[in-house]
Amino acid sequence: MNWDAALPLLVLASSLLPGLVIFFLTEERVATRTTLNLAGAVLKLMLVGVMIWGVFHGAHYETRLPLLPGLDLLLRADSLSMLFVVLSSILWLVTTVYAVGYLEGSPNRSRFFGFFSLCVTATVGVALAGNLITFVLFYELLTLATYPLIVHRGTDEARRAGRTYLVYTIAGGTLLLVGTVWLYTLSGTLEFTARGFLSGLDATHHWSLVVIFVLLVAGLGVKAALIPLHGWLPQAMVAPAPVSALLHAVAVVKAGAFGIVRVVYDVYGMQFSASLGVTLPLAIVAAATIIYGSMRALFQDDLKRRLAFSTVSQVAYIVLGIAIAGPIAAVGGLVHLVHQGVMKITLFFCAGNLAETLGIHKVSEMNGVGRRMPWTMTAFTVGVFGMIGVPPLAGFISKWYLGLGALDVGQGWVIFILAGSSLLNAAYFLPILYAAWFKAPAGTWPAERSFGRRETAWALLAPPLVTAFLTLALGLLASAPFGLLQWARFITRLEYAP
Amino acid sequence: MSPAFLYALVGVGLFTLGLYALIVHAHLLRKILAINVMASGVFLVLVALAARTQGAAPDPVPHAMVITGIVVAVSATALALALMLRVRAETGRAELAEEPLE
Amino acid sequence: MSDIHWPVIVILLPLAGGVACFLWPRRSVLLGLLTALGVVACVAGLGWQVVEQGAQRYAVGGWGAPLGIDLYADGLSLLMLTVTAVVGLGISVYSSGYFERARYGQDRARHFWPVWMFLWTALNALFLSADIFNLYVTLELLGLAAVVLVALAGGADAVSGAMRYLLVSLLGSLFYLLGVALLYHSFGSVDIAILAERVEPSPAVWAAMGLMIAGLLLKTALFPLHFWLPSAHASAPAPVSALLSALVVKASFYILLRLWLEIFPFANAALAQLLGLLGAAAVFWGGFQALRQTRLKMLIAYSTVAQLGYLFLAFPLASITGWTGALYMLLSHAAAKTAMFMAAGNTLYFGGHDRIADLDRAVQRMPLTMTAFALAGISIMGLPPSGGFIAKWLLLEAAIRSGQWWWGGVLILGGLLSAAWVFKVVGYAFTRSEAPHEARAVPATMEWTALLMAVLAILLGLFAPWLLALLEIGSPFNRENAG
Amino acid sequence: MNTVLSALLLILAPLLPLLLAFPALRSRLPRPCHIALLPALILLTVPPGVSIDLPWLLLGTGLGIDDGAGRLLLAMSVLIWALAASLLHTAKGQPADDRLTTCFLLTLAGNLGAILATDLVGFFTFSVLMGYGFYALLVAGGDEGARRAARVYLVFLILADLALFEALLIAAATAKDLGFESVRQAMAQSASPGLYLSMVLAGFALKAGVWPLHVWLLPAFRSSRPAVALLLGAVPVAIALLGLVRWLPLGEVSLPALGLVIQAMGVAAMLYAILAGAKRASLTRLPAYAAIFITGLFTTVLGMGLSDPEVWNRQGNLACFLIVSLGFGVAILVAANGWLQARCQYSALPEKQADDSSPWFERWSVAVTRWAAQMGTDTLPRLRAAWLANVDRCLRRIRIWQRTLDGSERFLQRWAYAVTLFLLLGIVVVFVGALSWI
Repeated sequence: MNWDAALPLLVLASSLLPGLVIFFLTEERVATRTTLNLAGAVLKLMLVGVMIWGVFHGAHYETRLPLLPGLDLLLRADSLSMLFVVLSSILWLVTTVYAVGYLEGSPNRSRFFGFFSLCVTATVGVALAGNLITFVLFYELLTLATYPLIVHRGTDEARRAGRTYLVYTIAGGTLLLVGTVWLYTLSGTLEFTARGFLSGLDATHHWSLVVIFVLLVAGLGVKAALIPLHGWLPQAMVAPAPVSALLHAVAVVKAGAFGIVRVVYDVYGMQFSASLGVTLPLAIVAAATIIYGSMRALFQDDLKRRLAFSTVSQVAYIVLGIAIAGPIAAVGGLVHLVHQGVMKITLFFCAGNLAETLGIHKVSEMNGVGRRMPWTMTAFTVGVFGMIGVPPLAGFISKWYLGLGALDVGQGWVIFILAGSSLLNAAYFLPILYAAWFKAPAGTWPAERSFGRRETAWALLAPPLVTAFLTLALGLLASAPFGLLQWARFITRLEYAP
Repeated sequence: MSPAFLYALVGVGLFTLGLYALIVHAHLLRKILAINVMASGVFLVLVALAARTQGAAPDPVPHAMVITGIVVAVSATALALALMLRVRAETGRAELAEEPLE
Repeated sequence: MSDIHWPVIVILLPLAGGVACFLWPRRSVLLGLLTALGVVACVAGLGWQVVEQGAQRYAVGGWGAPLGIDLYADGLSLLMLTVTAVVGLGISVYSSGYFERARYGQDRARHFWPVWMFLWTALNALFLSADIFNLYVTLELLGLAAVVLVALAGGADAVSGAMRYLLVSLLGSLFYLLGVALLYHSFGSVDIAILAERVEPSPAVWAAMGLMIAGLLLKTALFPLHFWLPSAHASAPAPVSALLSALVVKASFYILLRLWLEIFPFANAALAQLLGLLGAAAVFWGGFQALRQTRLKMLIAYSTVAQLGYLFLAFPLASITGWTGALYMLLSHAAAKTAMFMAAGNTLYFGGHDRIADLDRAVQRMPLTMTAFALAGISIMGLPPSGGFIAKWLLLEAAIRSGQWWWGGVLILGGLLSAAWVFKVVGYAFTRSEAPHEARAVPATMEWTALLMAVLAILLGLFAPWLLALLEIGSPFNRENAG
Repeated sequence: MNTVLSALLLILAPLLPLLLAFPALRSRLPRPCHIALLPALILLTVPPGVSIDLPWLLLGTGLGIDDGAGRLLLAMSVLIWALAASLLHTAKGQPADDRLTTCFLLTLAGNLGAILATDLVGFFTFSVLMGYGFYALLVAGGDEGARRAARVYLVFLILADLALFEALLIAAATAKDLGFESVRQAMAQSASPGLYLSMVLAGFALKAGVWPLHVWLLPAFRSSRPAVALLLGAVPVAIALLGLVRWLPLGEVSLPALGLVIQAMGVAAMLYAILAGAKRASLTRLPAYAAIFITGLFTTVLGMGLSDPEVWNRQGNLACFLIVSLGFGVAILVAANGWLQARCQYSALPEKQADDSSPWFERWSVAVTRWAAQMGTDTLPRLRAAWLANVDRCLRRIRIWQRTLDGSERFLQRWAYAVTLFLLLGIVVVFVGALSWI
C-alpha cells in the first residue's frame, strides 16, 4: 500500500488508536491520557494539512478495501470531504482541550475520552467516505459512539435522553440503509461522483428515485435535526458541555447536513435532483426548520436548550443552501457548515463555562455575569453576533451567500426567511447579552467555584476564545487567498461548471 | 395391498397413537413410552417398506438403519428416564411445569 | 498433505478428546482445550484442502454410496465447520474459566467436557454427512448431548427445561426419520446427491417433505414451535446456552437448507412464502417477547427466536443473494449470540442475578463484559460495521431485487426491535440501581473471551468477501438457481 | 512613501479605536479615547483622494476618503468625538466606567469606518458595529429611560439592518462590484430598482429616526448622559443620512412619485418638529426636535433629488452640509443644555419617568412579547395535556397488547397445545407443498 492509499487510513487511525488505548487506561493516568489525546489531535491536524495540500494540487488519496462483492469500503479525500475533515479535526483539538479542563476530577474519564475519540474517528470516516455504503457505515458508528457520551452522567434523565436519541437516530439510520440498498439495486454502484451517478437511469425509475431521495434525506435529516425529526437534539443537552459541543458543532448534526450535501451533489447530482423536483420541497423543509427552531428557542429558559433549538435552526441553513440549487447559495451552505460549527461550539463552551464555574444553567440566572466572567462573555457575544449574521463575523458571510444565491436563481422568498430568522435570532440571543452585560448581578451565583485570580480554568477559557477568534477571522478574512470561501467555490465549481 | 404395505400402515398407526399419547398424557413416563411407541412405528415402516419389489429379497439397508435407530432410541430412553428421575427429585412431580419460567 | 483425510480427522478428533476427558476427568480442562485447538487446526486443514481442490467427497472405509457412509465437504459445510470450530474454541476457553471456579462443583466440570466434546463430534459429523440417514443419527446425537448439557445446571428450571427439550428433540427426529423412510422407499437411496438426481414429485415425496420439514422446524424452534427454546436456553449454564443458540439450532437449519436446496428444489413458492411468513412472525414475536423480559438470559433466548426467523426470510426470496444473506446472518448470529450469552454469564457470575433493571453500573464495573454485550448487540441489530449488517444488506438487496420489499420491511422492523432491547439493557447498565448487591470478580478469561467473540462478530462485517467466496465452492445455490 | 503612510492612516483610523476597546490594551494609556482619534485627525491633513483596496477583507472591501462630504464629515466627527471623549469621564457623580469606555471606542471605530468606507459592505459592517456600540453606550451610560429608548433603538436597528441586508443582496445581484459608484450606476440602469430603493430608504429612515420613526430619539436625548447625547446627532443620525446619500442612485434616476412622497414626509417632519417643539418647548427636548427638523429638511432635499436628478447634481452638496450642520447643531444644543443642567445639578429626571414608564411605542412590543409568551405557555400545556391523554390511551392499548402477548406466549408454551400446533403445521406444510401437484 503506497502513501496515497494509506493517508486516509492514517487520518482515521490518528484518532482511533489513541481512543482504543485510552479505553484501557486507568482513571488516574491523567497525564498519559491527555498526552495521547492531544498527540492524536495534533497528528491528525498535521495529516489533514498534508492532505489538503495534496488535494489542492490534484493528488488522489484513496483507500479501497473490499466489503462485499462489488462493493468496497472506500475512503477518498476530495474537496468536499476536506471541508468537513478540516472542521472536525480543528474543533476536535479545541474540544479535547476543553473536555480535559471540564471533566477534571470527574469519574469515568477514560471511557469518556475513548468514546470521544471514537466519535471523531466516525466523523472523519463520514467525511472521507467515498461511497454511500461507507458513509452509512461510519454514520451508524457515529450514532453508536455518541450514545455512551450522552448517557455519560448515568442519571435517569441521561438515560432517557439517550433513549430518545437512539429512537430517532436508529430509525433514521434504518431509513438511510433502506434507501441505500434500494439505490444499489437500481444503479449497481454507490460511488460518489461529482454531479451524481443516477442521471443516466431509465426514466421509469424516476419515481423510485424520488422515494429513495425522501428516504435518504429523512435518514440524514434526523441527525441534521430537520423538522419534524429534531426532537432528540434539545433533549440531548443533558450531556456534559463538551459532548454538546461535539453533537452540535463537530460531529453529529454536521454529519447529517454533510450527508445531505453528499446525496444531493454526488449521488443525485444537482441538476438531476432539480429536474426530479426534489430540491424545492427540501428547501421548504429547511426554511420551515429555520423559522420553527428559532421560534422554539425564544421560549427556552434553559441556556443549553435555547442553544439547541438555535442549532436546529442554524443547521437548516446548510440544507437550504444546497436545496436552493444554485452555485452561489451552495457556497453559502458549504461555508455555513464550517461557520455554524465554529460559532455554535463557542456558545456551548461558554455555556459550559458558566455552568462549571458559577453553576448557571438558566438564562434567568445570567444577570450581570459579564462582570464576573468578562472573557467568557466576550466570546459568547462574538458567537451570538455571528449567529445573528452581523458583519463582519462568520455568520454574515454565510447569510450573504445564501441570500445572494437565492436571488441568483430567482427564489426571492428565501431572503425573507433569512431576514425572519435573523430577527428571531436577535430576539432570543440579545436579551441574554443584555442581561449578562447590563443587568445588575443577583449577588450570589448558584454554585460558584473559585479559580483564584482568573475567572475560570485556562483549559476552559482558551477554547472559546480561540473559536471566537476563528469566528471573527472567518468573517474578516473570507476573501483571503486559500480561505474557506475559495475552497467552497472550488467545490461548487466541480458541481456546477459547464 | 401387499402385507408389507399393511405393516407400513400399522407402523403409521403406531406412530399416530404414540403422538396422541404424547400430547394428552402429562406424566413423563407415559410421554417417554409414547415416544418409544412412535419410534417403533417408524421402525416398522422402515422394515416394511424394505420389500420394495414384490417377491425379491428385501433391501438390507433399511434393516441396518433400524438397528442404528434402535440403538439411538435405547440410549435416548435411558437418558429420558434418568432425567425424569431428576425432574421428580427437583420438583416432586414427574410432570412438566406447564407455566413458563417467571 | 493433500491426501490426508481431513474430514475423518475432524470428526474423530473431538470424539477422541471426549473419550480422553471422560477417562481422565482431572485433566479434562487441559485435554478439552487441546482438543479444541486441534479441531480448529484440522478444520483449517480441511478448509485449505477444499479451497485448493474444490468440494471433497470421502467414502469412509472405501465403501461409498449407496451402501457405505459418505462424507462430503463443500463451501457450505466448510463454513459451518469453521464457525463451529471458532465458536467452539471460544466456548472451550470460556468454560475453562466458568466451570473451574464457578459455584458448579468439580463434578459438573467433569461432566461438561466429555459431553461437550461429543456434541462437537456430532456437529462436525452432521455438517460433513452426505446422506439423510446419517444426518438423522448425528442430529439425534446432537440433541442428546445438548439435553445433557442443559441438565448440567441442576435445579428445577434446568431439569424441566432439559426434559422438555429432550422430548421435543426426539419428536422432531422421529418425524424426520419417518420422512427418511418414505424417501428411501421411493428412490432407494439416502445419499443426498443420488436423491437429488432421482427425486421427482409424488405423494410420498410430499408426505416426506412435510414430515421432515415439520420435524426440522420444530428442532430449529421456528415460531410458533419455539416453546421449548427459551426455558432450555435460559436455564442452562452460560457456555451451554451460548453453544445451543449459536450452533445447535443452526444444525437443524443446515439440514433443512440442504434438503430444500438439493432434494426439494421443486417445492412450490407457496411453501416458501409460508416459511417466510413464519419467519417474519418469529422476528416480531421473538422481538416483542425479548422486550418484555426482565431477565437477561431469558431476553437473549427470545432474541434467538427472533434471529432464527431471519434465516427463514431467505426462503421466499430464493436467490443467491438471499441465501448468502441468510447464511451470513447465521454466522454473525453465532458469534454475536455466543458473546452475548457469555456476557450474560459474566453478569450472573458477577452479581449473582441477571435482572436487567438491577444491572447497576455494569458499564463501570465490568467494562469488558458490557463492551462485549454492546458489540454483539450491534451485530444483532444489524448496524454497521458488523456481520449482522452485511447479512441484513444482502437480504435487503435480495428483497428489493425480487420485488418483495415487504420482507425487507420485516428485516428493518426486526432490527429496530432488537435495537430496542439491546439499548434497554445497555441503558440500565449505565445507571445506578436502587438495591446494591455484593459482587465478586469475574475471571479475566471469561471477560476476554466474551469480548473476543463480540469483536469477531464485528470483524465478520469487514471480511465478508472472503467468506462469501468460500460459499461459492461447490455451491448448492447455483445449482438450485440453474434448475 | 506618502501613499503608504496614508494607507496606514486609513486602516488605523478605525483599527486603533477597535484595538483600544480591549481593556487590557488601553489600561496603561492616559486618555485612550483621545489617542484613538489621533489617526483620524492626522488623516484630515493628508491630501484628499486617497484610498486603499483590501480585497482579502470580508468580501473584498476598501477604505478611502473623498474630497467633499467625506472629509467634511470626518472633520466634524473628530471634533464632536473629541468633545464627547472629554465629557465622558468628567460628568459629576459618574465614576469612570470601563465598559462605557469600551462601548465608546467601539462606536467610534464604527463611525470612522463608515465614513471612510468605499463600498456598501464596508459601510454596512461599520455602521452595524456603530449601531450596536451606540446601543451599548446608551444602555451602559444611561438610566432607566435611556435603556428603554435604547431597547427601541435596538429593535429599529435590527429591522434596519435586515432591510439594508436585503438591499445589499439586491445590489450584489445587480452590480458587478459593491463600490458606491458602480452600485449607483447599476441601480440607475436596473429595470426594477423599486425594492432596492424602498429597502434602503426604510433601513436608513429607521436608523436616522426620521419622522414618524423618531420615537426613540426623544427619550434618548432626555435621559442619556451628556457625552452620549452629544453624539446622538453626529453618530446614528448623521451616518444614516450619509448612508442615504451613498447608497441611493441620486442624480442618476428620476422617480417623481417617490420623490414627491419623500418630500411630503420631509415637510411633515419639519412641521411636526416646529409644532411639537413650540408646544413642549423645553431645553431638554430642544436638541431632539432640532434633529427631527434637520432630518426633515434633509429628507425634503433628498426627495427633490430623487424626483429630479438635475437638482441633485447642482445642489447635492447641500445635503452634506445639512448632515454636518445637524451634527454640529445638535452637539451645540446638547452642550448648552448640559452646561445649563450642570449648573442646576444634572439628575436623571426621576419625576419625568412616571409618565414615560410605558410610552405607546413600546407598548406594542410588550404586548407582542406577552402574547408570544402566552402562546408559549398557554397553548402548549393544553396541547401537552391532550397529548398526554393520548399517550395514556396508547399506553393502555399497549398494555392490553402486552397482556395478550404474554397470554399467547403462555398458551404456546403448554405442551399439548404446542405439539398439536406442531402437528397442524406439519399438515399445513404437506398440504401447501402438495398444492401445485394437485
